[in-house]
Amino acid sequence: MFDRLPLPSQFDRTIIAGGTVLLLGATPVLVVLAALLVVDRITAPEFVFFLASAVLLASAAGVVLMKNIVHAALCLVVTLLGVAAIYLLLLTEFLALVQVLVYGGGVVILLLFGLMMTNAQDDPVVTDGSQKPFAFGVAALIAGVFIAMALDAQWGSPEAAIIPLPDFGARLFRDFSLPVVIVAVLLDIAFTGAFVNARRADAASAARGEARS
Amino acid sequence: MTSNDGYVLLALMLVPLGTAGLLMLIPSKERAAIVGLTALSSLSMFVMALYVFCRYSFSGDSDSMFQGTLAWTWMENVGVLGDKGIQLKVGVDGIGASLALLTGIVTVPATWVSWKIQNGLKDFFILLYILVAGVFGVFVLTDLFFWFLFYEVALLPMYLLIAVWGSTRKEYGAMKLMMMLMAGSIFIFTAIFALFTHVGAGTFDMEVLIDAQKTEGFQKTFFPLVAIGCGVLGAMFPLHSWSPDGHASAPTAVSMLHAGVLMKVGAFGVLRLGFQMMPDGGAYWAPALIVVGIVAAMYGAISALKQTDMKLMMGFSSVSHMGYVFIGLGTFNSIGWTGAVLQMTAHGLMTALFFLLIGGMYDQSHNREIPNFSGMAKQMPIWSVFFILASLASLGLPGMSGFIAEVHIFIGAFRAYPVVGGLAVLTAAITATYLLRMLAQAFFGEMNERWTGLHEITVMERAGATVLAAAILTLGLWPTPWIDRITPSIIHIPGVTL
Amino acid sequence: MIPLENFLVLSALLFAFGLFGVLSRRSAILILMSVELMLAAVAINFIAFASYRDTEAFSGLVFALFVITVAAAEVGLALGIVLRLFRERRTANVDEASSLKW
Amino acid sequence: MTDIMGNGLNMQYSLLLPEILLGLTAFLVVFADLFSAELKIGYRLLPLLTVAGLVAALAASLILADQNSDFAMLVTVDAFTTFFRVLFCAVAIALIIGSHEYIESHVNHPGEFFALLLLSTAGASFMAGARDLLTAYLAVEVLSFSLYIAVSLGRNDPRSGEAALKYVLLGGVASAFLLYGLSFIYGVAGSTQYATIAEALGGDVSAVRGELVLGLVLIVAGLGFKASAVPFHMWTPDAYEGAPIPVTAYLSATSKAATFALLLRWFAGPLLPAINEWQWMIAVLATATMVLGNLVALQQRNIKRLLAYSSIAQVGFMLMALVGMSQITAGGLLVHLGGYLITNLTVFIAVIHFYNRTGKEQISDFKGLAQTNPYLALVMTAGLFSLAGMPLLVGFFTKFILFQSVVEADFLWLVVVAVVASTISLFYYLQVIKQMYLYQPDGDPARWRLTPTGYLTTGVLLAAVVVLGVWGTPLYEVADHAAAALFPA
Amino acid sequence: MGMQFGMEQVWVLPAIPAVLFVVLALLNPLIPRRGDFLAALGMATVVALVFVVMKDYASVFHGGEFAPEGKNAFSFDWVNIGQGFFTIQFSTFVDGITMVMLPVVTIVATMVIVYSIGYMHGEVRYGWYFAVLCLFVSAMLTLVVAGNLIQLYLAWEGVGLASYLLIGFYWERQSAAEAAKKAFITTRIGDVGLLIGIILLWRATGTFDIQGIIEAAKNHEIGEKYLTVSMLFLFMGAVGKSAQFPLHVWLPDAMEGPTPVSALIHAATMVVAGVYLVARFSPVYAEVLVARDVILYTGLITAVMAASMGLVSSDIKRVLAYSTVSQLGFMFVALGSGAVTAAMFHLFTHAFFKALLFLGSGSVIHATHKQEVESLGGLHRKMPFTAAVFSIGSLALAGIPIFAGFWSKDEILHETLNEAPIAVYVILAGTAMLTAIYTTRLVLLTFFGAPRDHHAFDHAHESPIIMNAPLAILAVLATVSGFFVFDQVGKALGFPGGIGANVFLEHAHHFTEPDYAFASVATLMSLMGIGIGYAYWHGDAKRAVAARGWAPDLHALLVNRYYMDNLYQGIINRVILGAGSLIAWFDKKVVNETGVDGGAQTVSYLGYRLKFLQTGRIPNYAFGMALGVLVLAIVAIGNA
Repeated sequence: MFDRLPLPSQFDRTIIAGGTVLLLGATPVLVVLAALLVVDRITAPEFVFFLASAVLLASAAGVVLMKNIVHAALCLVVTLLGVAAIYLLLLTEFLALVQVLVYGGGVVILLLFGLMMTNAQDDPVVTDGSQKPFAFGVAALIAGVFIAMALDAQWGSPEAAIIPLPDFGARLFRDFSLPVVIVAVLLDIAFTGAFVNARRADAASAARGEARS
Repeated sequence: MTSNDGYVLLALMLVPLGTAGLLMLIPSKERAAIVGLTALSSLSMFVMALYVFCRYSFSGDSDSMFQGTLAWTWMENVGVLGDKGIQLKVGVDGIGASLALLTGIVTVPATWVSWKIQNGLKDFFILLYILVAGVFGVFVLTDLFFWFLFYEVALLPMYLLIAVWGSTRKEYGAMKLMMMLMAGSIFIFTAIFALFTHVGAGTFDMEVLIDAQKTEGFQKTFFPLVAIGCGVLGAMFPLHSWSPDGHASAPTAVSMLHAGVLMKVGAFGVLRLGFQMMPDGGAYWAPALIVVGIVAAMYGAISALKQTDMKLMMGFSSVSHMGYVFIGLGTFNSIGWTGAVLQMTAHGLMTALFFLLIGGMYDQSHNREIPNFSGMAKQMPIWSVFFILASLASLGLPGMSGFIAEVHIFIGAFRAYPVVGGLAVLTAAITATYLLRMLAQAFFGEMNERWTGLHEITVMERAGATVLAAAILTLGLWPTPWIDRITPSIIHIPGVTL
Repeated sequence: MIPLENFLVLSALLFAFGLFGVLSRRSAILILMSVELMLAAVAINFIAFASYRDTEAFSGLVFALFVITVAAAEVGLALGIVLRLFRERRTANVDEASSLKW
Repeated sequence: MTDIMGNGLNMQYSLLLPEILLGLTAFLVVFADLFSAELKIGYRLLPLLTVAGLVAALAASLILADQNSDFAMLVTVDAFTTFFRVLFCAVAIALIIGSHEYIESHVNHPGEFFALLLLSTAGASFMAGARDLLTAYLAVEVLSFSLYIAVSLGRNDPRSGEAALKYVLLGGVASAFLLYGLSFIYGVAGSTQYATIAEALGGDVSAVRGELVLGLVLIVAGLGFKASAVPFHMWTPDAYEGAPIPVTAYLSATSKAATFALLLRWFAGPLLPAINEWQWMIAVLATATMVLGNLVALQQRNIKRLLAYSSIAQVGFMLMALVGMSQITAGGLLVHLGGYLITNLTVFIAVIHFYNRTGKEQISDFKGLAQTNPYLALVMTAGLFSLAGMPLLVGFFTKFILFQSVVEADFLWLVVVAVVASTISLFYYLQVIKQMYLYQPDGDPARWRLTPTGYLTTGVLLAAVVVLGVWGTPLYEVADHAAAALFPA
Repeated sequence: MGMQFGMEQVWVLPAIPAVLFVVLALLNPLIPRRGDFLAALGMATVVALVFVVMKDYASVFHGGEFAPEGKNAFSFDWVNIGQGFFTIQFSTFVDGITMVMLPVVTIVATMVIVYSIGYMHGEVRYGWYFAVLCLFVSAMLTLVVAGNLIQLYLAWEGVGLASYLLIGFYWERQSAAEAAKKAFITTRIGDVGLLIGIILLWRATGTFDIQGIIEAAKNHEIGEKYLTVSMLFLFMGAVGKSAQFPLHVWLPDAMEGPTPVSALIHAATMVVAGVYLVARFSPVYAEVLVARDVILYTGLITAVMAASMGLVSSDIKRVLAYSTVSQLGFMFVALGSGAVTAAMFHLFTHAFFKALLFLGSGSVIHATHKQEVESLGGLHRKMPFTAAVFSIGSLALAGIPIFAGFWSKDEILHETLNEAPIAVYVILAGTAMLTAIYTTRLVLLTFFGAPRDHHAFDHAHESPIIMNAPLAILAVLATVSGFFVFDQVGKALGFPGGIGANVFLEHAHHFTEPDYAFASVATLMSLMGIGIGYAYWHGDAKRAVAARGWAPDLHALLVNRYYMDNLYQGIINRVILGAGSLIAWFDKKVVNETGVDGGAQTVSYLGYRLKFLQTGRIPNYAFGMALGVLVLAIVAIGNA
């Protein structure tokens, strides 16, 4: 199993290269945004929003475009962190925290493990399907339609409110106590699923057979 | 007829169903028990049908269209259904009584000739009796839901009956028949749904539906659906394609029942669902029906001229004869309609006889090609006599069942459209041509030595043929009882001219 | 203050990116990642709506929390299945997992 | 207890007794399986335990039938919920009794399998009972997760893994669609409570609002996936074919029914005011589903795949009822759903037993079944004919009622399409029947018998198919009652 | 019954043979001698009853005044729709025309049945033969007493059926089977017209009652054109049944049947049904002169054509058949001239002498088993009695005075001269001479000259008494039946006014003595004919053989029956069967394979194409979903 893990040096290279690219790409955006902020065209939260959005979307693009699986996975980390930043902008620190913990800490590691365990070649390069151009068209159209529809709405200009964490807790564990239970069961199911599939079926049967005999 | 007789009507459906159920319990090996049970059951159906026919009172004092009406609520005041939503409701008019009698008559010989089946006798009878139950149901039920249910019940066993026990291209014939008939049901389905909704009484009770007001536009729209849907089963041109192939591949008893009775269910559907429920639509579309009828009559007859397979010829002949029925219906007058109903009975009897005889011969020779036969009258005289009798009835010889029906249709047609009447009469001459050609080719002339091994048809086949022949002659010579029952029912239908 | 529309546009774009990934990728795991992007977009939506339009009950926040949880669980579950497939076929390429068709 | 908005919360846990029982049984089963060696219990106990739990849940559902209450504004317990609770428990009971031999020999991890079945049943009944988008969503995921796993449990069958992968990945995409749609509905209404959403949407129906329509499109797509509506159906045939047969049966029964329960809840409740926005979508989907499902079914050679397309086609019929949403069509849909579930289980359990004996699942493998096991052939025939809507069987009655109710809602054209499609369906059902009755068996022509439980389940189901076909009144009355709960006067 | 028996009970006449038919057909093997004596006895009874009926009829017939009301009371409703709106009422009707038909039918039938006992001895289906004869007689009697057109049609087809069965009696011979078929179908074509005519008349009058229709027509309740068309259709039936041009082709072929059958059905009775029908409707035809002209010229053409064909035919029975056709043509000429009495009278006499001729030829065939005149000759030495009675019949046919044919043919010629263009008379007289020629030829070739086939000649012998007795009786009738034309004879028999007044009540025709001048011209023509015949065919018929060389084309035309059979066969093969092939092809290829199978295959093919959407690849599936969402969303935007 470990022979399929990328070498630490490769990791280093990736992180360094990625960071460089990120910096190089972000700098102009940063500059433009800073300029806008300076001339007071945007407020400070907006500055953060746009910056985070730019990073987030750029890395999301990386996730779906990168040839190298590991690169894509790392881009995902950046994306999810960007999402956490957006959460912060929406004044929900708790969820941002959850996002960082669950995704940054859990899911991505899980995914990386998955990647490594399923990649037989040393060179983790993937190819994309032949419907990529069409996919691009459809995705673009969908984005357009979604945005058009979202903007079609008369949302008014509501103000975002800060939700106090205790209230949130009360809401979660009192009003939505049943969903919490359900989601617990759900996690249980997911665990079971991961367990039964990751384990060798024949081994499992063998174990059962022995137990029975 | 009193409502107590409604129990007999109910029994007409339940006896065959019950027989099918009982048969399931009998082990396949007990052939004697199967034969005994079916003999008893078929005979009792015949007696009951005859009872219904005789008890039907035509003196004309009853206001109700149906007699012997008896209803059990099945489902009401739920969902789409209002009061009396769906009822198991029986009752007959003169038309139903006549056709129920036809069914009763044909079932008996159909049962008798099937006893010689070797493989799966029990299963055969189970399916056959389900079919019979369906047919009886259609004739005696007066609730549209159950009517349609039994209509489909009559079609349901057809596939297996043909595909398992049939001959030649049985799979093809069975599948085509089934699919076409089911495709026909689409139209009926649609019309029933629309009718229920349009009337809006929340009930499938036919009497209510018949009496209810329906707009003219509705009737004009939905009448053709019924005509097409039921027309498929009635082998209406150009929807007849299943008929020759289906008949050609069906086993004897199924051909008998199918051509003899089931096709009449189609025409009966046009009458009951079409003309009775939507008289205005019927009046509007009657000319189209008559055109289709005359085309079918001529088309079937002319195609039959070139057929060499006896059953195919009879299939096309049936198309032609059912064409007469549609001509009769299209006349929209009482004479033509009486003729149409008589023709249903007449054709039912003679075509059943035909198929019985062809089957009796085919079982031995495994050949139905007319050119392969010659001088069969020498080898199988009794068979030939019955066959000639059936042919003569088919070509409309007076004194046999066909004539009285055809003459009514001709007269009705002349009242409505003399040209059609004339063509119809001419078609009768074409009918004579193909039948007599067949007789001259296959039955007369020198015996073909190839068939010296053939035996006369079996005793049961002879008995069955006798029953049918007797019925043909009775109807031909003394049609009065039928006409007395049919006409009062027809005159009840609004818009029908005398 | 940042208008609500900004978040909606951002989430739509993120969603579309994810969708593009699902449609164009061949690796099961990358598809899974793309799905995660779509779900992240959903979470942004929920939180944005909760913060802007449901400030008293903020059910959307709870919803988003659950979405995150479920998404994580889904990754675990799906990875298990991918692993199993890989064990059986030595590939995580979805195009090669196409013996069931027509 | 009150919630944050000051609404009173009814925390009467007994309302959730059936689901609680199911959950507890699930854990019990897992434990029993886990410690089977230590406790010296055989496999047989697992299905027994499961069925016992299901029966208890069913009984609890019936006991709670008269309740008309809700749990913490999250789950409603009314006639509609009860209808589905009973239905789901019954389906699971029949399925387990009918297929426990199959599960023992062809399913990995039977203990987990039973637990998943129980939990998914609970999830399904939450789908029927939910009155909050969040509960509904989680219930959907509980059911879906269980099924993703269940599909993957085929033993020594590589198709199982592939099917599960397709199901889980596409399911994730569909979830994303659904959630995105829900987020917009939430955004429009500002609440996840059905009742509040209904009020919010009910206020302004004249203006067509993009965000609402977007939400609806995505909900339709997401649930269309769960229900296998064209063009979101594509996972269905593959998953059906790859899954162990009881799972296929479960997919086509409980999963489908639960989705329709949810659809009914949503489209007859919170989304009803926006009917003009979604009606045409459902109509388009229904038409496409009926047509495509039936056409492609004509070309299938594998019985599971055939049944998959057949079930897709059936979805088309059921979607019609949503188009003309009213109490009448909802009642019609519930009737048909009930009839369809019974019929479908009959066929599937017959197929399971056939597979138990032969290990084959191509249509041509059914050759001569009428000779080798006439009883099973009869069961199959009755089931297939019922699916085709032939009379004296429940399929005819339920289809008739369903179609009539849709016509009643002025969608005659849709019904015409449906009837045509239904006629086409007869063709492929007949292909199976043809194999059984017309041909000689390929292999061993010796007669064989079902197991006692096989006779029991097929017998009971067959009886139900026939009896309800001849006397469907109770089913219709119950369904109508349940539908009435959706439309409080 | 005996004392009461009269015109009301005339239904008993057809009933007796009907019962006999049923008994003989069903119980045949159980009855001794296969029931031949039963048939003969039954027929004798019927003859006796006919005389009783005639006596009853005579009793209500006073001085030409006939009041049938109340005497034809027998009737019942067969069909009744709408309380009398549409009824078919079976009834009997007896008048002078019936009174001519009844004795003809029953007497000839009796003779034929008795004769058949000898002639058919030893045949297979011996009993069946008598059964069908009874069926025929029953139907024929029904036909002549029918008061209702539907009833008449029923009987009309009934005699056709009997004819079919009897022509095809020797069905093992393909030619017999074909002939029976041809007879049935050809007459059926005529019947199409008859039925149409009947229905058209009903349409105008609302009744099928013959007298009712006649009354209506006479009262001009029916438009003239309509009536003309109806009556022409009605006449079509007569054309078919009575073998008139152009539907005459079946009758010569019908000679495939046993000879006594030819005598009864195809000479004396059934074929005259057309004459009877037209005579029955003569009051109506009197209203539509166009139709009457059609009848006249049809009859004329037929008479000439058939006579000319009789001149060259070599089959003894066929010559007689052509003769029959020709004589029927005479009758129609008479009817077309309005001379109903003459037509019925000729029908009457012709029945006897033509039956005699046929039965005589039957004796020859019975004795020699040959019916080609080329194989006969000189038989008078072996069969003197037969030769004698045959000669009597021939003289009657040729129209030599004293013999019956002379009187009736003379009547027709006389009426023609008075009522029709002179050309008609000339042609008809010429035809009469032709008749004499071919009759002479037939007698000479059969009974005189040297035997041409010695084998046949050596075996020839006189027939047994059971065959000769009917011949004798018919010979007597062929001689004396012509005298009924005289009022004096009628008066002596109890019919004041004689047969002339009897038959056609409205314009009573009194005949007390012949028009000697006219008669001598006719006689001269006949004698000339005999002379020519003798000149050509006596001895070894050298002149006749030489005559063939004069105009070989004409000879070929006659031998080939004016090529009409070929023409019809061509029409049947090319047109009708062609249409059959075309429609059968259309049905198979277009309706079935293209329409039905094609439809099914198209559906199936659609399924086949669509199933490939299911590629098995996840991204494709997801693409489908995305596309679905996109389309729905775009349409939604479009809707907004």
